[in-house]
Amino acid sequence: MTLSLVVLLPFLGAIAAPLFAQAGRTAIAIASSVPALIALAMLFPHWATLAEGGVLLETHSWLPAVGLSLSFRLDGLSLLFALLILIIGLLIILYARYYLKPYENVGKFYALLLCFKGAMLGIVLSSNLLLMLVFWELTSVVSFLLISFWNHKQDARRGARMALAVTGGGGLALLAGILIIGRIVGSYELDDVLAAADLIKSHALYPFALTLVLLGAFTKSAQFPFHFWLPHAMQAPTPVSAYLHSATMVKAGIFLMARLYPVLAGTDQWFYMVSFTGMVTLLIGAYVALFKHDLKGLLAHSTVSHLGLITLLFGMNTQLAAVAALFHVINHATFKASLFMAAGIIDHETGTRDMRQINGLWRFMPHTATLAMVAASSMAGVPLLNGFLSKEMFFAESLSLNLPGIWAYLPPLVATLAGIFAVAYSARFIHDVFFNGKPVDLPIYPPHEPPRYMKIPVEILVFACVMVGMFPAVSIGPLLHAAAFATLDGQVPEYHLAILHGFNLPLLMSFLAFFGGLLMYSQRQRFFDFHARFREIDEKAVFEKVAMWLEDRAAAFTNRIENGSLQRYAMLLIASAVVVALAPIGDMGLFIGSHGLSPIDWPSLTAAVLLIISALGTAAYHRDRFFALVLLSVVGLVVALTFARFSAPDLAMTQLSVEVVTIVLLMLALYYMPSWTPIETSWPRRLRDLTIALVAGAGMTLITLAMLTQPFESISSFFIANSKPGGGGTNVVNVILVDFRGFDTLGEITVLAIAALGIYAMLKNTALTPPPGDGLGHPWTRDAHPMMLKQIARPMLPLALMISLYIFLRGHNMPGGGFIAGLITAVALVLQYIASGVGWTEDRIPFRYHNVIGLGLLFAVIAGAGSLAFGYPFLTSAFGYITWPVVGKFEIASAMVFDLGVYFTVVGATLLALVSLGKLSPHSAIKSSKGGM
Amino acid sequence: MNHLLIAPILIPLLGGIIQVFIGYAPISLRRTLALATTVLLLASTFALLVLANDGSYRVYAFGNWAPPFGIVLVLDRLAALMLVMTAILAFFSHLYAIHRTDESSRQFHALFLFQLMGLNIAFLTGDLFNLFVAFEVLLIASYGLLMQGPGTKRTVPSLHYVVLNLTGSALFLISVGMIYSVTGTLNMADLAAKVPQVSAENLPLLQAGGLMLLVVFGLKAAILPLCFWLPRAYGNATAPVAALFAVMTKVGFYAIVRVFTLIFGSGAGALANLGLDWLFAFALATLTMGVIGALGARNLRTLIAWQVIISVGTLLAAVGLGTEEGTSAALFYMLNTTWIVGGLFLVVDLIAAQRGSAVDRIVTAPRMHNRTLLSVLFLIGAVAAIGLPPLSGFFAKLLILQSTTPGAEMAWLWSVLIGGSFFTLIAYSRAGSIVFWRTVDGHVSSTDRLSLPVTVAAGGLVSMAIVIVLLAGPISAYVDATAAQLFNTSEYLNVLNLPVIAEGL
Amino acid sequence: MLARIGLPQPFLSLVLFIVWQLLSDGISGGSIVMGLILAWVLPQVTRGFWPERPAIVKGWLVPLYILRVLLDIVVASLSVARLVLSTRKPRPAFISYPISLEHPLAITMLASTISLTPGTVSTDVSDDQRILLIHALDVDDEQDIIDTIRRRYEKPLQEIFQ
Amino acid sequence: MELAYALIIGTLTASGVYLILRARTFPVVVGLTLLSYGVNLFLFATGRLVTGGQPIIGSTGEYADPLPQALVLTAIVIGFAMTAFAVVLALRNQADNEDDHVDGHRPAPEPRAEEEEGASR
Amino acid sequence: MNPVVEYLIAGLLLTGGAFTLIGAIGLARMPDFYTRLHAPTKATTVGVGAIIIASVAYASSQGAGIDTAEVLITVFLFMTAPVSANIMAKSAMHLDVKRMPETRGKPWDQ
Amino acid sequence: MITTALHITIAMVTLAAVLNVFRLIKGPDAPDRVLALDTLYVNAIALIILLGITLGTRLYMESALLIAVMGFVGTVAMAKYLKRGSVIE
Repeated sequence: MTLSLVVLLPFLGAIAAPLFAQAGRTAIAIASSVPALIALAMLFPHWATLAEGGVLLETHSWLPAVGLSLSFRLDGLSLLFALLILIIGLLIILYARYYLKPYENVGKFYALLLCFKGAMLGIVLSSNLLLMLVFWELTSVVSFLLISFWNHKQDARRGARMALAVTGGGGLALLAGILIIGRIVGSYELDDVLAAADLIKSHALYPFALTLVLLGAFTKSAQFPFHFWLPHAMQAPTPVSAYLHSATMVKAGIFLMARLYPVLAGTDQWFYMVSFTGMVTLLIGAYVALFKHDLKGLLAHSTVSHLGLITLLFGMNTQLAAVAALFHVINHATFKASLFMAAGIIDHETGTRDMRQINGLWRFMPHTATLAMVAASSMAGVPLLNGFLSKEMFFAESLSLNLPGIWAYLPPLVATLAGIFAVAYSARFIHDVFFNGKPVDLPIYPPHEPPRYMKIPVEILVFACVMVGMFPAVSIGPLLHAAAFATLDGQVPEYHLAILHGFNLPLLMSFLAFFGGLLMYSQRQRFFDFHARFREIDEKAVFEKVAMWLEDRAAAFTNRIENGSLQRYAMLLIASAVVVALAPIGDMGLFIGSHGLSPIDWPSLTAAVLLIISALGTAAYHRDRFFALVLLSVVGLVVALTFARFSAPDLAMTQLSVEVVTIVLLMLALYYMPSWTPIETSWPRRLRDLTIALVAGAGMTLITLAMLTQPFESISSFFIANSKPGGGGTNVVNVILVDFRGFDTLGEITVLAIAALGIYAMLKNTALTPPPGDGLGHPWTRDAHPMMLKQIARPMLPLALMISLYIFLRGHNMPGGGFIAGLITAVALVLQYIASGVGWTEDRIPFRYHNVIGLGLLFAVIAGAGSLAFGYPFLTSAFGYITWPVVGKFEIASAMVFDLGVYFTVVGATLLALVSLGKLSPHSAIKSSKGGM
Repeated sequence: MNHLLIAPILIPLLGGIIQVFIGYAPISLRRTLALATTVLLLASTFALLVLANDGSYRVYAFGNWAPPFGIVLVLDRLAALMLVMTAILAFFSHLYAIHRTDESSRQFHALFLFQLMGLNIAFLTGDLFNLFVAFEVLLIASYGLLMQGPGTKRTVPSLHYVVLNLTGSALFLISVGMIYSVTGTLNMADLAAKVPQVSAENLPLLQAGGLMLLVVFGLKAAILPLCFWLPRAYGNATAPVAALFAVMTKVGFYAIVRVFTLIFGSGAGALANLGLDWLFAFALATLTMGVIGALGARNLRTLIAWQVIISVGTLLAAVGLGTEEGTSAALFYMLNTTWIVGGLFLVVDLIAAQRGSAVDRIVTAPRMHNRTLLSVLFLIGAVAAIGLPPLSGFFAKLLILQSTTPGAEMAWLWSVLIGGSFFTLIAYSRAGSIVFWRTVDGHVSSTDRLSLPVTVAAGGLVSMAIVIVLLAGPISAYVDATAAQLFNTSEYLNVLNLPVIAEGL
Repeated sequence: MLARIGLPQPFLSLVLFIVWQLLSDGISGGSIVMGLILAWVLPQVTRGFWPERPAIVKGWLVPLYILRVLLDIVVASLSVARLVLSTRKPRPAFISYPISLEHPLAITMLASTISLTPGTVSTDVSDDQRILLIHALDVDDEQDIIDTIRRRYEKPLQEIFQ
Repeated sequence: MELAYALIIGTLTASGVYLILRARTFPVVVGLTLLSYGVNLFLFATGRLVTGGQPIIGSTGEYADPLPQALVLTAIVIGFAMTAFAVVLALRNQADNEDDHVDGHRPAPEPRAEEEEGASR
Repeated sequence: MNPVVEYLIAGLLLTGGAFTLIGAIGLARMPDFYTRLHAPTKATTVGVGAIIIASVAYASSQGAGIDTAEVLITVFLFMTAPVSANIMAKSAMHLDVKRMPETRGKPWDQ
Repeated sequence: MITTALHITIAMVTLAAVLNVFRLIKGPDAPDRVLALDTLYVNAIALIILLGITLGTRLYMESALLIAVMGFVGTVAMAKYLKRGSVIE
């Protein structure tokens, strides 16, 4: 439980902390310290085990499918980092208490800080690589929020975004790397991975895994060429920068390299990639740091440089170098955290961080100055301080690299050079800030010492620097050993922690660096002039520009492709269908199956020709819309005849009625539209469309031909056999519709109902001005309701109702049914609307069409649900024959009720749709109150 | 025969019918009844999930006609999963709609419920033609829903949507016709049994039919050359509708999974794994297009709309691997993306309401009232959508990445998926930081504060990202079992032999 | 009286009854019962749609009239056929026919008759329902046509409708 | 016979497709209708062409396949509902954009988003 | 079958067909809209009526009893044809379609 | 003999339909097209009836009836559109 609790505690704290925000900064700071204190207390008892190379493991299963488990591991390495995270975290909390202004969102700050701490602890304590990745990306996200804490500042937002893009993106690469490792090993558990080190290194995918993992590590640890995000993360409040740059965030990448050191290191690839990256980073960071006028900028670049140093050490592939690296991790954390805090104090007290303004602070804040100077000396590698020790080891290691020929001189050269720069910028930090004359235009003048407790964290850290520097073996020796033991898988080399190892080459290098650095600083103006010749690149702006460019290109590309043109989308759809079907159809060719062609009679041929002519005519004359409509009617009519010709009376009837209603509908719409379609597409476009159309048509022809001439067996014989005995009707089509596949019909009438409702809703608030006359310039006639039509419409209604009843009743046994009957009723009523107008007709219709639709659906459902009461499934039909005197024998079937539902739905939906359209007309002033809708 | 199977269809149908009748009743009554229907539906789908989790197939034969003659509903794990996913999404969307969207038209609730009915039929049906009918039900309702809301901006996108889908319906019918003309049956299980036995001369017809079916489903799912209708349609729909529509593309996805594992799956003889290669390639292209679109999005709604396309690409790429693991991963991802995208649509709507004339455009605007809450919701949604840990999107992507085997496919999938995540990360971070942080002084005059239902709705959906993580174990076990069930098609064929005819009481 | 027992339009009811018998497969007990029911129900249901109910007084004249019209229709068709098939050019004319009928249904019947009978189509009725515009296909003398119409059709209709 | 029938379907499809690709709503709707006629005929033909085989029990000796007929019936009705909706939507388009172009008015290029941050430089 | 009935049916059919054809010829041949209007209104209606009666006669001659429903179609046609003609003529007058120059009298302004 | 008469009749009606379509396409005015369509509807009734006689079935009777009703409404709607614009108002 211990380990998971250690990780969990900060998150719990993050939830709890904001609750104390009201109680003031002190309260919340205390509340925020609690998790870390508890965690430290919980880790302490395990020290003894760990010091001897023991490992504490804890595993909970989580997602075995992906190999992700909640497993944690505490060994020397993770302990080292955990302690850094916890202790420096505590100091940061205390420091932030004084740093933040009372009006700032303290609750959010501490919550995020604790989240971040938790995520970092998660990284170092995870024993499952995927779990580690989870925390890894979490730090990216939380750091994004922390860096942009002052989100009203543009630089903060940009810095945060850049950090997120780089570290988050690196995390994605790391994800891929880890997945490859997991695939090689078959597990993501650290123990398994460590055990499979040789397997991994010899695997074909090793270079990929290595590159991807290193991408993750380098982005996080701000290695060249990904280092640029780090200085801009300075936009965060100083406690955040101090934390991110010393003990956490950037150290995550280092930790990763240490953690996977036994697995990945030791190969040439590792050596070249890691050491050269480290080397370049070391130099660049050190070089740039010297020229930064911003206090935090200097520190940030020095961080980059030191991270490069650590990376270089890891890259050296020697065990001793790894130890040195770990040692430097500790040292860097302590002096860098204290330096950042000092810088924060200076910023806090003077209102600026520009070293051209801040001068001679020694007089105003000697205490802070002392602390900062000690820490800076440590950074420079001055003896008796911890920085000196690890740097010495670094120099020693740089000499021991076995590079061929002249290359052997490179590492020591680089190391020394970097040392010189380090001394130079450290000297600048000390001299510029605390001496070098008087302050220039300070926003806050005179500056004075910060609150007492704000200095305590700095004091503690500086004390640590000194202690480690003077008594390394006692103070840090065991911890370092434990960490090295864990990192190197138990193969800790002989090393000796002492203030001095005698007068040797490394010491000489140190001296060289020290005096070279001082010299460089004294001659700084020359370097500044030299540096000023190069235009300084603002990485943020570049990044922003690249991002913007990307977005613009993306937007332009999107707009080009997704241009809002239906013609293009439709073309793509149809072309896709044609293309996918083309290959099989092409294989088939003009295929005539075993049934062959049957002879054709002249009337059918004539009808076919008429249909083809009308269809082509519709397309050819589509510009004259009314003409196209008339031709469309012909097509519909001949299609209906075709159905009749080939034994489908039901279809013929349905097609006919639907066709007429459709035409009426189209004409209702056409009233408000131009009666003529202009030519808008260029002829190549039309040619293209024509080609697509012809290919589609040809394809359909071939398919149909092949299909029709092939023998065929279907399940239909069942329907024919069971229609009468099982469904109680002799019209098999109708029985299929209301019984065998009644559910389809239920869906179908639902569609109809929804369409009508949707049409009604859509037209509810539509205002359309009809044209004053037709397209030829004739004004509309004033005679809306011709007398003869009116007179003939009157008797038509009862007659049509009778016919529709007739067709309805016969439907189960003869062609007909609820749908056709419904359409006849609807059309008869539509005739009333046409003949006498909306107002007149609505006055005579005592119900709302909505309710008719609802009633229809309800009937259908009730008819279907009736069978449930008898334990039969939905839509099971029942029928029986009743004999009444006089009337004779007749059939009663539950399917009739269902069909009645169809009838009502059709009536309601058709009328609702048509009448909604008709009501758009300004002439249809509705006087009716009860009527219609 | 378990009558519970028709509950997800009958409940919204009856609820919808009631809404048709009470269109003029007080709005509170309509809201209460409508929401009650959705809640009831939710409950019933959970019951079905429990039922389906034993791994057997349950068949409901309409009209007491045995398959392949009658229409059957088939409940398996996949169907139950889709039902529950939809019901949860629908519940929150509906809750959100109660806030104000439903005032725009008296038909809103009816359309909404009918839409659910269509979706549920599509997920449950075991009949190819009935699938067509289900598609039409859900499409026509979606047309109606899409047009809800004031203003004229959604007319043209809706028109495009409608015309394309009508064309798609025609293609669907042609495909069904081709398949029927060769096999002589419509029942999916029967089709699966007959497809391998189709004679060589009939094969081209069947193949063309199958591939055209893929195009149809691809249109619904919004695969690359057929996806362009989506951003504008979704981007202009009212929020709860857009949120509900997050499931619309999943219908296409579902249909592809169902039809192309069962009927044209590995057991389909000469047509085994029909179209799978195409699917994978086009899915990756879709994903790329989605990322590009998201990167270039100028407003949040469009951004989320492209996110829909990204998820489609991701889903189908995983399915296109043609493996059990891939499908399982896709299902997991589907849960995540459906809810999250739905939630994001809602959140974005809340954001837009508080930014005055800037609405959801990614520009400087006055500070929002409820900035903290909204930004947290957006953050959660974005993190889950990008696929960053610790939220559900990460695990989903992890599963997908893991489901590949080394080779060209893996290289493609990994690089596109991971690269896509990176660029969406950029898009979201930029959008979020501008919308929330780059503010000008002064408040928007509107006092559009958050009401409880909308907050719960948006928050609820977005926080599914966390729920999924907490339940990751059970969920992944379930989707694994689902994929296993899917790939064991011979089991499904047993549907034909199950005793489904009731004897009555 | 008939209206009181639910037969607002007895003539319509009669027609409906007959039509139902025509539709049914032969006359049976069932068809008669159903026909009666429909003849009773439908006129009531659709009552509102026929507000200006005609007062048919001499209903027995209707079959006679129909017979005459049928006969004329055959003749009309023959004459049209001749004209269509001949090469002679027709001599068309628009003729205004002053109506003396009052009831719109009567006018409609007249107009319909005219359209179905030799060489004439009624193209319009004036707004005040006083003048009927007729298009005649092949005219020697307009007055002759007007007289024929008045004698053969309008008079009987006047008797039927009063 | 089959050839004529196949040509009918091909022609309907081709005409429908051509019209669907037009730039105005009205031809598009007409095209959809034509296409649906073609599709209905096609679906109908999946049961093969039978003369005098009405699927009414007792009316004839050999019956045509009733199932495609039922399917086509459903398809016709659904097609009708869809067409109706499309027509009305076209009308809405006309109302909202005072134009029946399928894309409303020619879409103007979307306003470029403000340059984040860079604008200040 | 009774040869008389047979002749009758054949005669009716042929008459019907002839009239239908004549109507169509008239429609195709006549010089202007108004004259074209005459042909279908009368000839075609009569032609179809004859065919329907033939059908009724044929069906009853097959011994299925008198099938009367078709008669309804004829009635329907006779009821509606004049009204169709009327309203089409009105629309033609409204559009002021071209007339034969020989036409006496003038259509009304709509 | 009836069969022969039937064939001749069918041929005549078919020819009539061809002529109708000819007029429909030729126009020249919209009313001509409507008139041709109306006539075509009536022709279709004849064809359906003849089909029924040929097949010896009465099952197409309703179809013919339906054409009569629907054709009328369609014609009326078209004619009304031509002169009035709004079919239902």
